[in-house]
Amino acid sequence: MMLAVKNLNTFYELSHVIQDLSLSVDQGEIAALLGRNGMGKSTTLKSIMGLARPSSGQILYQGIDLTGKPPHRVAQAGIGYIPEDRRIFANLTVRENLQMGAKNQGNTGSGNRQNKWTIDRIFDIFPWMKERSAQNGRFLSGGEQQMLAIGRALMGNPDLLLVDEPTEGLAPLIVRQVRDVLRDINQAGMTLLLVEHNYSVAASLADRVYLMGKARIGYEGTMAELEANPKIKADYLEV
Amino acid sequence: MTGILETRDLCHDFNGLKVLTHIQFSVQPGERHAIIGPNGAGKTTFFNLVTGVYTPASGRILFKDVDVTKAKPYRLTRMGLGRSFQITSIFQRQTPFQNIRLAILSKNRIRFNLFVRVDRMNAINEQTNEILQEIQLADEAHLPTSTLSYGKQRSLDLGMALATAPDLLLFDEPTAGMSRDESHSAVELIRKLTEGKTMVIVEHDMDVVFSLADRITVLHRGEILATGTPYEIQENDAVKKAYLGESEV
Amino acid sequence: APGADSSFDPAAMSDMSDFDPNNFQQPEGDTIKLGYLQIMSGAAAGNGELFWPVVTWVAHDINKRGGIMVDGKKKKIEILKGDTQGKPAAARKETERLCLEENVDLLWGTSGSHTAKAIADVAEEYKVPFLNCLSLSDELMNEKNFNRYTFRTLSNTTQWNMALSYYFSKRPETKFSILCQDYMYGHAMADAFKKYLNKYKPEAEIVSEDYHKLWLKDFAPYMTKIMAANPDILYTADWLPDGDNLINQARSMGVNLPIANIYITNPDTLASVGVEGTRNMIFCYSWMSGDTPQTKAQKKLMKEWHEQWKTWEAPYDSLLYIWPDFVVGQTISDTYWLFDVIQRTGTLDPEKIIKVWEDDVYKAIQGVRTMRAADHQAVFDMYVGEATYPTREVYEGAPYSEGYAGVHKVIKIPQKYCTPPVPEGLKDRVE
Amino acid sequence: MIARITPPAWTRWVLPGIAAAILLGYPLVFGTVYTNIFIHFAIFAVFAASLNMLVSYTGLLSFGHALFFGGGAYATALALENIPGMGLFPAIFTGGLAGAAFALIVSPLLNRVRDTAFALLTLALGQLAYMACIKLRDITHGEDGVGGFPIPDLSIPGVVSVSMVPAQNFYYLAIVILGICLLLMWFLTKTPFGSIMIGIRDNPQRVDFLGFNIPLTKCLIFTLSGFFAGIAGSVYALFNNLVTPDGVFHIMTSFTPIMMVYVGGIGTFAGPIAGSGLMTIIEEIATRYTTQLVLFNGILLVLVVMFFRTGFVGLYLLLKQKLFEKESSR
Amino acid sequence: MDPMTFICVTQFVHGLAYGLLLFLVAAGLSMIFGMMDILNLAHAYIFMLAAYLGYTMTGLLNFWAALLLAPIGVALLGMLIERFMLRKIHPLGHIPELVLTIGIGLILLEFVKWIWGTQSLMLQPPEILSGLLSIGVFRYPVYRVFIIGFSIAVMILMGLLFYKTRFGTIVRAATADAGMVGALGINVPLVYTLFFGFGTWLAGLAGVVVAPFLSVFPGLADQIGFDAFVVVVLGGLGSMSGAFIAAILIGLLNSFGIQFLPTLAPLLTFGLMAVVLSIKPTGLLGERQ
Ligand SMILES: Nc1ncnc2c1ncn2[C@@H]1O[C@H](COP(=O)(O)OP(=O)(O)OP(=O)(O)O)[C@@H](O)[C@H]1O
Ligand SMILES: Nc1ncnc2c1ncn2[C@@H]1O[C@H](COP(=O)(O)OP(=O)(O)OP(=O)(O)O)[C@@H](O)[C@H]1O
Ligand SMILES: [Mg+2]
Ligand SMILES: [Mg+2]
Repeated sequence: MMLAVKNLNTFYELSHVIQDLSLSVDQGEIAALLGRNGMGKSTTLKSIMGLARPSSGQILYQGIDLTGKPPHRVAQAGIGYIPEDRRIFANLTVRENLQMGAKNQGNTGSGNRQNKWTIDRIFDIFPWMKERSAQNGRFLSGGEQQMLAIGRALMGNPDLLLVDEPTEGLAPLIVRQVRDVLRDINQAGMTLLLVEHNYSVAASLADRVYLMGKARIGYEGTMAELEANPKIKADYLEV
Repeated sequence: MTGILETRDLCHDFNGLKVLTHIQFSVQPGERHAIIGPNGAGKTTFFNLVTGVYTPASGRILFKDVDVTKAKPYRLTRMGLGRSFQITSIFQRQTPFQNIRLAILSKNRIRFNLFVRVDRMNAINEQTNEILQEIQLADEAHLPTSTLSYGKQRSLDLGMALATAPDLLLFDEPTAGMSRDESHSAVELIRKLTEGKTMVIVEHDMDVVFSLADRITVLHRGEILATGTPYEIQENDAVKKAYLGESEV
Repeated sequence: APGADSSFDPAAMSDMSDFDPNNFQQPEGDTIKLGYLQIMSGAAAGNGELFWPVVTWVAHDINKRGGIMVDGKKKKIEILKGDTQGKPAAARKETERLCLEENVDLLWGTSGSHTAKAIADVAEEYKVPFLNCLSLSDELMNEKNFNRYTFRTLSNTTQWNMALSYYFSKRPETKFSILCQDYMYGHAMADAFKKYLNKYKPEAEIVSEDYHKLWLKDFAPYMTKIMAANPDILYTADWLPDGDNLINQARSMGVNLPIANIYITNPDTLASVGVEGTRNMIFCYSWMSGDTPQTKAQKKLMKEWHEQWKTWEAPYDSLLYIWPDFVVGQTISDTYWLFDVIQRTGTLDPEKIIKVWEDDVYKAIQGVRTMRAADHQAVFDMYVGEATYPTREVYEGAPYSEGYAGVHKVIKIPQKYCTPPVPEGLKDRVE
Repeated sequence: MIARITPPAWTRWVLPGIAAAILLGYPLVFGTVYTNIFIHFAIFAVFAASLNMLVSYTGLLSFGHALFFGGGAYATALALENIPGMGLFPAIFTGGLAGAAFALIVSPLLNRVRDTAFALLTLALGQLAYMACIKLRDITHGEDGVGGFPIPDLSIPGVVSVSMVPAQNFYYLAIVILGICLLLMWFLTKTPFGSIMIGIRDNPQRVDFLGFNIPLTKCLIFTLSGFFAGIAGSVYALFNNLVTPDGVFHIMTSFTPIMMVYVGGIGTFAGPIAGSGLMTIIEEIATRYTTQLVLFNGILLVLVVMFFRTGFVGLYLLLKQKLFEKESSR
Repeated sequence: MDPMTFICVTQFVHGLAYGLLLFLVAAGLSMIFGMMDILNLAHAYIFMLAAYLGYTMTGLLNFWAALLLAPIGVALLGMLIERFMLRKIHPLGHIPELVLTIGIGLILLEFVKWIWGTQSLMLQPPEILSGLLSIGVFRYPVYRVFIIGFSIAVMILMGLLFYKTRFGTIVRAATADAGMVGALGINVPLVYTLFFGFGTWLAGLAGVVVAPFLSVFPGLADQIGFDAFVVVVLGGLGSMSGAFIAAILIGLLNSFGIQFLPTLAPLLTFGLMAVVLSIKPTGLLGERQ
């Protein structure tokens, strides 16, 4: 087990947003966390990332306890993050945004892949970035910002990537491209925990799913099992 | 016949980023109108223009046949326009009672009263309690608002918009972030409270839209893609393509 | 001394070798209580520090001699501090406390005319004699503000400018520039200077006149303006830190005009502009310790103090205290005068003290002083000193100044040329 | 259901009664020096409470409140100096009006900024007043200030005429006026207008959407706050019989009430009053036994911010709660 | 050269020198405010502390050593203040920060009085920077030329640091979104501490540079601190180039005001500020409030 979250509880001031949540992600898989708006999916990711402070529970990553650690420690442990609102640095250029993510660029890291992500490799998969590398983040379209956020996270060469709604607000064509990129990096060895509203994207990527009701995990199973259970699907996802 | 709310050639941009272009929009009195469209289509921006948060780059806005293009929010509220917010906007540090009471004070045009203790104003307190009953918050009336569940906070947001007794109500994603049950009761509440009133609602949840709206406008990239009855919209190809989507990606 | 009621006797001064301003020995028992009112906290606390050796020096000397005979008993002098914070309201409160709780017999103060005014009001209310030896506004002692319990021994604005104007009437320079601080005091000084210069030297011309804001940072624009007006003399009434910065920045810009002033006397400042920078500077004060004219008492005090200074510890080991010069010497002299009056009164009854002090003629350390009964303003000869190269060693073994041109030429301005008229409304106060 | 025991109505008057008795007897027991210290405390309590209307109730941090305090002080002093026969109450009222007028004049500018920009703009306005006061020598007598003006008797024609010069007499006048001011300000927080103020602090956008004209409302808040600060300044002028730029317009005059509000407990009505009391006591001790007043204040501020964020009142409530809990757990 | 031109040129240079000096004092304040959203009211006192340190170190070693060491000293102090005080209270909003930094300022004031006493101290510029520089008919103090050059150099250095180094990129990114920077594996609290240290280091530089220009005394912080705030407000909160423009504008307005409108000169800065703020409440180049 790569990531194990046990009995997590998180509050925003007085509202109890995550209640006794447990989940786990295995090495090399894509796990999806699905559920309707406001259930606490993003907060779960933020809690893992150290951006929200859990009040109790435990987060174990490759045997290391990351509970309550500041975000930079979590990131340094090898976890990457793509936030739902992208959080591109509006006052930095495209190249600087990528540089901000740069980590483990040399071959000294203990990563299990030969191919480290570098700016050049990012430019290879998103060629438009090369042409517009000196442009400020604030002038990018939503789709472009989403791709930049993915590129920035890859630059950190994480072993586990937390992805929050990567296809939100993207045109269908781009959605397909993003889906393919995620699949490729997973096949290259990266583990993914994916939060996604677009069910078909999630279904085509995920090996296993967790469904979230209000503040808790309500269902856990493989993608195939879920496909076979339309009632659960309707209850949690309204598709 | 002109509508209670009309926009003529409404355009807006943020430092050159065009968000709305030439919007011709009209709501008839008594109508329940929904605006739908993809994220970033400009729906919230449209609300912000109509309610006076931003001044439009060009075009005109008419409310009850009065030009309100440059009117400030408080003026519009006084003219009978109520609004709830996409991001819940209430007074977190106070009780629901105090929240609603402020709206009731405004409705009664009590703005600069320095001479009476507000907790001794019985008429105000009664009206406040009535609203709290209506939005089913009477039991929690004196708890700190920040301890309420998300759904109840949304109800409070609605209640404040209602308490000013508006003729036209604008709801920006009133059920966003609500659980299925909460969402369901919120829709019922809205239906009950807006009985016989005019309202415009922005909502991503199609169940909510189709169960509440008489007419739907689809906004896409700052332009109106289509306007029509729920049935017409559901069948509209352009809308399907841009927003509702086919079953496969 | 002929004509004087009393005089300072240098021979009577006690051995001060055990005097330490950092460690003043307060006497025990029944004492004469002196309230020392100064700024002791905040950024301007230097004022309170500066005059502490003054009052303690005098008290130490007198206490060693056994004290003063009052009401049939020899009493020593005890000094109680009151922190004015430089604010009238605080000064008022502290004075009230000293008068009511500590029952002080005498008050001593203070820098800043508005603060002195607050003290004077309380002094009058509780009938405690107040020696004002540090604030110089004419208005403090005019018809409106005069009160019987306050005595001012410091020369006022008019005395100063009469003296300077008279001095210039004997000199060839005719073109003057004025640069003062832009507030009441700066304007009052400049107005008085213009008035008396016009009187004593009608042909003189003011070629430029400017007022800068307090605590100015950059004097350069003023210097450019002044140099364009091409004056012979620059007149300023600036005090710290403006005075320091004025001369420093002027000299660093190559402006070597003679500067006529009353406050730029800090040895640190003078040393920082060096001999060339200080040469030609013109100082005016009622206490001057250059080559001439010095009384025997003054020479003795200067020497004694300087000897003791060598043993003092911080903060009193700094150059600022090396000689009891200008304002320090002046206030020592004034404090001795106060106690001389008490001795002669033989009681601490304020009414009797007033009676003795009014019209008192006293041969002080520096020379003869008269306390005008009508307005309680001391009148005396003033001195104008020019900074020149040291001509000879003034005191055995010690050059008067190091690193800067000192006051080596002193001109006495006789009292009749620098005595202001008694304010109209006070003329018939005393027949 | 448990029957609630309501204490008899007269008990409601016990505490205020004791307080009133202490206030009445205070000058007789403690003498002039302590009486004057108390007046000083009361003046600053009102001044700090007027600032608190902005800081705690409306969420605006004013760094230039001396503008209104000084405005009131100078108005009273100048009125008494220049208008023969000016009565006592008209003079005090003039101070309040001047404070209010100053606030009214600057409110259009203040309405345009929020948060730190607001703090800095008020700081600048306060400094402007200070400099203008020194510059307008013909009216204000520069740094010497306006002093020695006649202090009118408290006179109701045909009934009484009491001199206000003796400390005791002035004490009663000051306590009554300042007490009324505090009462009015407290009452204000309980009125509908008070609710609107708090609304503006917590969520101005929503207040706007509820139909309240925020600029106008804020303008009225500034004016009221300025009025009370002006009254405090006016009493200060009468108390000292002297107002100077350093005394009433100096930047420290603006900082002092901020410290009082914070030390006393921000967000409460009693905070500034407790803060004024505490800082007056500290000033008294510090100036009496040391020359380190500034150091004491500095350390106090750091300690309060680092360790007692809720200030004196918060500490009191905490202690009360602790004691109460102990009692109930027994 | 006709005298008027001579005067105008001279006053222009005076204004420039003074403005740049103000910029040097205000730069750290503006930067810390811009990035960390902390209005550091102790800034002027830290500046004063550096002036005193500069005075002492010049006496012990020399001016250049002082210019190197004193700013490092106050930067360490700044880092301690950030690490152990400001970081703890930052989440609580602005008021505690303001009150805390006032408190720290007052303590620093008493500290310098305790160490250096209350008297004015005068410092001479080093040999190489004293005297006058002659260019044609103009004779100008070398030290003022040094101030101009030094301030511009600092400004360029800051520009390079901000736009050409990784530290600068991180700092700018953190201004926009500190949480996200942390999520990318960068220790933001540490960056903040270093950055606060950098801001106080700038205050330190200003302090040492000012020491031979103004007499060093306990009122120095009050004397110059307020002007630093004016520069920051006028330039636009947090805008470095805004502060630069504002400082030079104030400098020029000051020297030409003294020359041509002497009675109004002290009020001109306020006038400028009132005009700018009533047209643009966010200041010259400020974008946010
Ligand atoms: N910063 C915050 N402060 C207070 N409440 C918050 C905050 N962020 C989120 N919430 C609330 O916490 C709950 C969970 O939010 P979260 O963003 O985790 O949901 P989500 O499942 O990711 O929803 P979505 O699908 O809309 O992204 C929601 O009710 C939301 O309103
Ligand atoms: N203040 C602003 N400055 C710059 N751009 C803005 C601003 N507000 C909104 N935008 C942009 O304008 C566009 C329309 O935004 P708007 O909030 O109106 O969308 P929406 O239709 O309400 O979307 P959603 O369904 O996500 O709420 C978006 O691209 C958004 O990024
Ligand atoms: Mg989410
Ligand atoms: Mg929206």
